[in-house]
Amino acid sequence: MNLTLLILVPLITAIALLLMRNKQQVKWLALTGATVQLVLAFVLLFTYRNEVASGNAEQFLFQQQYDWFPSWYISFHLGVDGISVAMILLTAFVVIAGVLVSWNIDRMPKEFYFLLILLSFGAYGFFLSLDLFILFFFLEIAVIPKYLLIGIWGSGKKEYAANKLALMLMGGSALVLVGLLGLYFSNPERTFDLVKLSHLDIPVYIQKICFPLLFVGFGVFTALFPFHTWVPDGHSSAPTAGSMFLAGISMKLGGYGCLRVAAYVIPEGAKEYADIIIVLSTIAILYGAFATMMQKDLKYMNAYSSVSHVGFVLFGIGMLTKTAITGAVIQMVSHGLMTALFFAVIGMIYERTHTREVNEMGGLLKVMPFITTVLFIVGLCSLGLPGLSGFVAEVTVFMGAWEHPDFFHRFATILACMSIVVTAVYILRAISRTAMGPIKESYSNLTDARWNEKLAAIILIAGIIAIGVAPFWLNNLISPGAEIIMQKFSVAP
Amino acid sequence: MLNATTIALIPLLPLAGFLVLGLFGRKYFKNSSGIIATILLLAATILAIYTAYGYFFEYGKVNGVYEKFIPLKYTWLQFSEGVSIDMGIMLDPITCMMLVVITFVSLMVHIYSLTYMKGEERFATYYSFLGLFTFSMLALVISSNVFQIYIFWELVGVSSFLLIGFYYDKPSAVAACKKAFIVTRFADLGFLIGILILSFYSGTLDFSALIQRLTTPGSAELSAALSSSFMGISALTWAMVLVFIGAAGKSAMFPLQIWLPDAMEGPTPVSALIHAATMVVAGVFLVARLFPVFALSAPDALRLVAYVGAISALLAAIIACTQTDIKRVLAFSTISQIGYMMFALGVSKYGGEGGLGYTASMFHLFTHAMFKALLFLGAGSVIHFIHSNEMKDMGGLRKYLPVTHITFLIACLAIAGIPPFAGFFSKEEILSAAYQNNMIIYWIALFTSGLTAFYMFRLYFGIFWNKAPSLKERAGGEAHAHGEGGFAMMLPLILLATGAAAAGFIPFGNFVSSDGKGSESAFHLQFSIAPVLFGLTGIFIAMWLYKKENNKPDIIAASMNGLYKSAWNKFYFDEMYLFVTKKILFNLVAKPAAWIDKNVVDGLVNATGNTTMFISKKIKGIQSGKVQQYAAYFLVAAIAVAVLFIYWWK
Amino acid sequence: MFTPGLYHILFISTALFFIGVFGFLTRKNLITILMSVELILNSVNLNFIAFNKYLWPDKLDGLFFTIFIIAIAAAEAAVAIAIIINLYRSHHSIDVDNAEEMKY
Amino acid sequence: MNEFLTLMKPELQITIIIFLLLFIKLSKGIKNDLLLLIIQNLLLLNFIAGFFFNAPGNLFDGMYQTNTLIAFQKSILNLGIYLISLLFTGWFRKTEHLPEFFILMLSALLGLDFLISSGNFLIFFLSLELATIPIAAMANFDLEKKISSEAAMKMILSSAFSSGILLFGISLIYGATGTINFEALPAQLDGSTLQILSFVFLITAFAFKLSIVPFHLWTADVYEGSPIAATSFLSVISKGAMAFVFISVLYRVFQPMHQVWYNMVMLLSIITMIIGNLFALRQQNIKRFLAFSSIAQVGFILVGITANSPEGISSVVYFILIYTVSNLTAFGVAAAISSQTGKEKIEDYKGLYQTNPLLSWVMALALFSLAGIPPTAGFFGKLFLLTAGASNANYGFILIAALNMIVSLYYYLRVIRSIFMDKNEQPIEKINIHPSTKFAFIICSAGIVLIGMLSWIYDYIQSLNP
Repeated sequence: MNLTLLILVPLITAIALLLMRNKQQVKWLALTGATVQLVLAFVLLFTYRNEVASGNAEQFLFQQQYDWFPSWYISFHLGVDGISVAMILLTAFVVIAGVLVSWNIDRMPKEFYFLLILLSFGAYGFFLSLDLFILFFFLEIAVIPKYLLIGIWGSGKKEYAANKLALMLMGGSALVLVGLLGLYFSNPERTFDLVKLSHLDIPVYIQKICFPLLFVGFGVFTALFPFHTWVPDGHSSAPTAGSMFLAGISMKLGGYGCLRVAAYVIPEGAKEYADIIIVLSTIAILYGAFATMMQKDLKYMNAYSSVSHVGFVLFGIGMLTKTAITGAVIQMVSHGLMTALFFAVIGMIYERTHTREVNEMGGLLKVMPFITTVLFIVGLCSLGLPGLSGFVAEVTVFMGAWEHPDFFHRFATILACMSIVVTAVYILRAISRTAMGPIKESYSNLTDARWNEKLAAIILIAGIIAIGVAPFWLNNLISPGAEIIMQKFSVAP
Repeated sequence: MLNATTIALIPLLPLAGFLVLGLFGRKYFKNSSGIIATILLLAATILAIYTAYGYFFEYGKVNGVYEKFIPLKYTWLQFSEGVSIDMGIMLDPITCMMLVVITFVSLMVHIYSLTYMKGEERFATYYSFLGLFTFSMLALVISSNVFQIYIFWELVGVSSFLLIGFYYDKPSAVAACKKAFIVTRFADLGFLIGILILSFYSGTLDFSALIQRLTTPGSAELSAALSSSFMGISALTWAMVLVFIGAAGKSAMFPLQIWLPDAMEGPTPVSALIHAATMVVAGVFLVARLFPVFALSAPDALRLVAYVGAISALLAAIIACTQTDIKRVLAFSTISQIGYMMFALGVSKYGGEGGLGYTASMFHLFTHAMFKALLFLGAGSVIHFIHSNEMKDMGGLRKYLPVTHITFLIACLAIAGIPPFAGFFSKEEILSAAYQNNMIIYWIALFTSGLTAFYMFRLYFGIFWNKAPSLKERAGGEAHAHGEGGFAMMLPLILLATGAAAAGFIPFGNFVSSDGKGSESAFHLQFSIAPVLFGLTGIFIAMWLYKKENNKPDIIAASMNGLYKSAWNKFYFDEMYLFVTKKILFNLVAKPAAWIDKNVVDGLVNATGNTTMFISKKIKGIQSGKVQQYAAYFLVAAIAVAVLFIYWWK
Repeated sequence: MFTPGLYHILFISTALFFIGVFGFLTRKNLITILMSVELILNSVNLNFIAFNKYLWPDKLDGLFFTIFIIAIAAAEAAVAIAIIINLYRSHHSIDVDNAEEMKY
Repeated sequence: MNEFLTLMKPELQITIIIFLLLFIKLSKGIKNDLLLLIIQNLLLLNFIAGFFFNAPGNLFDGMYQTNTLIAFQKSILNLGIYLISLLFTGWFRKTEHLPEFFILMLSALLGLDFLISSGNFLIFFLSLELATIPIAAMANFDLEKKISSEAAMKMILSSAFSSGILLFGISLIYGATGTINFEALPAQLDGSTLQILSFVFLITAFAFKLSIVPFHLWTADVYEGSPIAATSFLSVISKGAMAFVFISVLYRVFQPMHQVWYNMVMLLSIITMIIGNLFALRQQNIKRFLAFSSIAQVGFILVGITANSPEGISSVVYFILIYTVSNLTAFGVAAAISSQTGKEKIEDYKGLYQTNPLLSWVMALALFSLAGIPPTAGFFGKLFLLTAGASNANYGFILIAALNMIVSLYYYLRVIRSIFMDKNEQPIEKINIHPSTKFAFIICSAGIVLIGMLSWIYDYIQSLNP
């Protein structure tokens, strides 16, 4: 499998979009690009599985390396392990759903799709890169499209939100940059190469400096408490597809970075700060959940609940056990699909009712059975119903966290577990206030989902259910990668 | 030999029903969905009976002991070495019994609903939800893995949620389904943590391995689980208590009983299936499933089970005496009866004579499923006829609903423990188990059985006797044209009544016992006198008070003002919970969290930006536009840098 | 006869430099300011000459530098005066305080 | 003689063009359009010729030095001048004294070229003045505008004052070491008090030309008042050349005192970034805004300069190349708009995207490049500056620099926001862009995208390092 293809397809799509004149064809082009990418992602999945099944025990498969800035020892180095494959699949799913959901966008469709595809380009590159420099390059590529998406097509306090998002994310990436430079100059080979770096002994004091920089830097992307405040404003102001991409893809960049760069390359640093990570993420999980309870705007609700859910990702990483890390990755995939779907549904509802206030809705089940059914499914996924992906992820994280026998980890885990109750409270509140109850007079002639919305929802639900019903394939995909990461932590927990 | 496919088909058939009806029901099977679901379930029932028969009479017994039989185990999610969630099938006596009960009651409800739910807009959805529930419940009982049980535990919870909220445009139904889900979810938190502890110490999630490891005296796992303790209580006891919390939540035990009465907002057949016969006894099933661990390694936890069960039985019975909504009376009666099952388990020992409680509990579960489903379906007929749940709207209905009347009476007699109906046998066993082990619980149970008879017959007389029916003003003439609802509604009543009348004669002890060896249930005539007397007393008091319309009940109620009022208000549990959730969690945790987020955390971010802008404004004076000032700054800066580097910063 | 040493001359040149600076910073008339600049440059010239004569008499770097500074100063003054004239045309004044429209 | 011709080729080319322009000026009656075409082509030839027959060597006893890197630096300046001649076509066509403007500008360029090649404080001073005085005259070229003459006055007075201090510093160095030759100087440096004092005075001259805070105060006013072509020359060409000279003076001449200047440059860099950014936050006029933003950019250049390594040199040269195309593009767009509509305020740009999508994209590209957003070249430029600077393992400094990038992002995004997001009832009308400007935009945009992506450009610069 030629990994460059995965980067080239969105790039070519984006450029073609820019050159396109006919506004009607733009969306078809974007859809084609997204579909090709989805197909490629599946091809990647299957070839990867075949390769692994045929006994290829290398950590990163399908590696490709081209010289790029050789005087800085930078190379365009691509490669995938199971974790990256999972993330790429997630991205492909979210992208195609995002394109479908924004089918009827009327303001500057060309630019809109261009930015969407550009964002996905950044995400694909990020997940594929094995060189920290190009990883950083792709990370930053993915920021500005978000700014523009929110600023141009957003609603509400969009400019404030867009600014906040862009600045906080750039702040995060600034920290990442400094951390990367620290790594770069402290290794004798002067390399940004992830594979090489992971085999080098980086001095412990450097690790202790670089880890917080990198972790917090990536953590900002993943809504690490207390750097999460871009999340509510950003998500709620973004256009539907923007929110989907933001929560579904962009937040995962951070999680992946925390895992792949911070934890993997800097094990000593990770050990040093693991407890702090756990404390912060536990706070995020509970605090996010409680803050969600108070929200009245559906998008704000989902944004805060994302803070809570993504807390599990960092929580899993902080636990530093194979199971917990596997769980963290599953949670990334699961949350990506789920939250994208959630935002899609909210978008669909908003488009029809022109409000996102839960208190102003009610009884929508009567007029839009499809949309509300999707809302039910995604809500249930969010509260961790077995059979849907959220459960698998949370349970894996809990099981992994529980492998630590000491009181601190136990206590944190129990606190984190408590969030499932709080989650149930706010999810049910949201569902019951929107979908159930007596319907308002003014809503009684609203229409149900159109084909594109249905297709988008079905694609994402397929992903959610595929993980929820048969988690073993995802688990088998991810856990070898998690295992290799854990080998760096020589002392077993 | 029993093969895995056959057994797997039992839950999978309802699942197929759920998928087909859920996806395409609205469009393609609008009217035929009921029939499709019923046929699928009929097939499942036949398979279940076949399986149970095969297990009990042909293959199950190995050397005189009913062994656990695991025809299927598939690794679903591997966590670490040895610890994985498996999807599997495990047959043992209680599983087989549950399979039969669930499929049978579910079939009855399916048939009953054909008429009862006719004309509903979401008829197909209703059946698909029923399918989902039946699937989850069946899969729950055949679970071979403690996490598998948790998974389906949650799924039955959600199907219950969906079905309670079936009338989604009724605010009370919406509130009830939320409440049911959240309360059980809270309990499930305990279950989950319990599982985590169990898995950590036993190193497995598999039931048979887990039970084996944690009950073998001296095994490494057991001693580790016993030796590590928290707050003076061993980890294993904690785990079992937490698991029991989960069970108590699902089974609406004290103090988590608050959701069940409200759950009666769902369609009545659903109440019969989920909130009387099957789902609510899942808690009992769970305790029974882990009974060896409870009994052998965590006796303290088991004692808790006993007391919680007894308290629930008593409290619910008292409350039931005051309620006027017939479904709520039945709901409290359910809680009370499940309390019986719980404390029966709680007083039981593992194996031999002492294991009577276990057998009794399962027996009562079995008989209770019959008569309680019957009661609910009967109540459903009444409600279907009279379009009201309130006792005050009823009375004298025996002439209009003869079949319902008779079957309802049978069920009442059964639940009151009057021989020879089914309830008598099971209750008698429970009482004798309690008598052997714990006198306090025995007296509570005895008193409760009298109360049970009283409130059941209060209900019976209130519905079918008492004042003359006032139908005209109720709903107009045409509403009663459908009478009792025809064959589809009557058939389940009759079948269940048969079960309620006759199920007691099954030699249950032979099949179900704590250690699988089987035991002869000894029948002591003298022992039965007390419970039957209590039951009869209750019946007569009810007859005296309620057979004819009079004001005696009001007088008595008035004379017991405080007790009556607090019982009528369900001992203010709802209010307490509301206080804790609304006032404490909502106002003291959630609100501050949201406030802090908006003002402190976000405030800091904004403050950073604002400070920058502020400084930027403040320093604009440097750029004064005066070229001479520029030169002055230039010179001062040059000298300052020079001084700095000459004297301080070398 | 008192022969001035290096330090005397340096003292004078430094004094001249700061006089020039002071004039530059305080005078309001642009022409005067320009003259102050000339003072600064001349103090530098003095410096160069003095260093050349007293410290490094065998090299002529200082002397040549001085000559070039004088030349450049003339050029600078020419352009500056042209600009001042232009400023006078537009502002009708050669007061430096009148030309501070752009600030902040 | 032959050596003279090859080594001094860049300066000779420029001199020839200056003379040609003088002759053209004498023969009246040539229209601006034609004249501009001639100039543009001459400058193009000049740029292309800069790549041939370059050899390292010395002239005049080392007073004039050159090597391939210096030749390349001069080529960057030539490219900048060529782009200026294309980008501001709109303004050039209208101006009355076109040849004079170019004569002045090319004289300044000549000065800068000599400056880069200088091997002696004498020629350094001479070329510095040659590079400064014409700019003051250029600043006054909008004769009808009051602020133009104000800007010129501020420029000439400030620069005179600055050169006074520079000369004072040079005289002290001469007094302390007895030499003004760059080759001979390092051996005499011992870090004595007098030397540090004179060094600081010397630095102020660079700081003045590079607009390093707190010696930057003239910058914004002069940028705002000057015609935009002069502004862009000041902010791009002059600044770039000064950075080249600064780095070579620091690295070659003051290498023995590198501990001192490292700290000094670091301090100045931090102040420059912070103050530049803080001022840029509030600016309304696009030229003034770009002035402050370019001050902040200089702060980043200083980060690269602190590296004190070959990477430092090549990353600075690389950055200047990128900065040249990016900043010129931004000025070009601003000029295109202001020459047609006279609007120079950022808020006037609201809704620009509705009427001028291509121009908006070009502007966005330039601003993103200045802000250091990938995939534009600015990202690579800034990153390499920081990487080079980080080689001293002074991560606190790098962190400050990286955080300053966020502030700078904020104000660049402000312009982006005006262009793309804000609604405007009366947006700027459709701008007619002259074909040659269009051509320049294409070159610049391609440069912004490709200079970063094509890694061989950086490697080429790296290979030029002597």
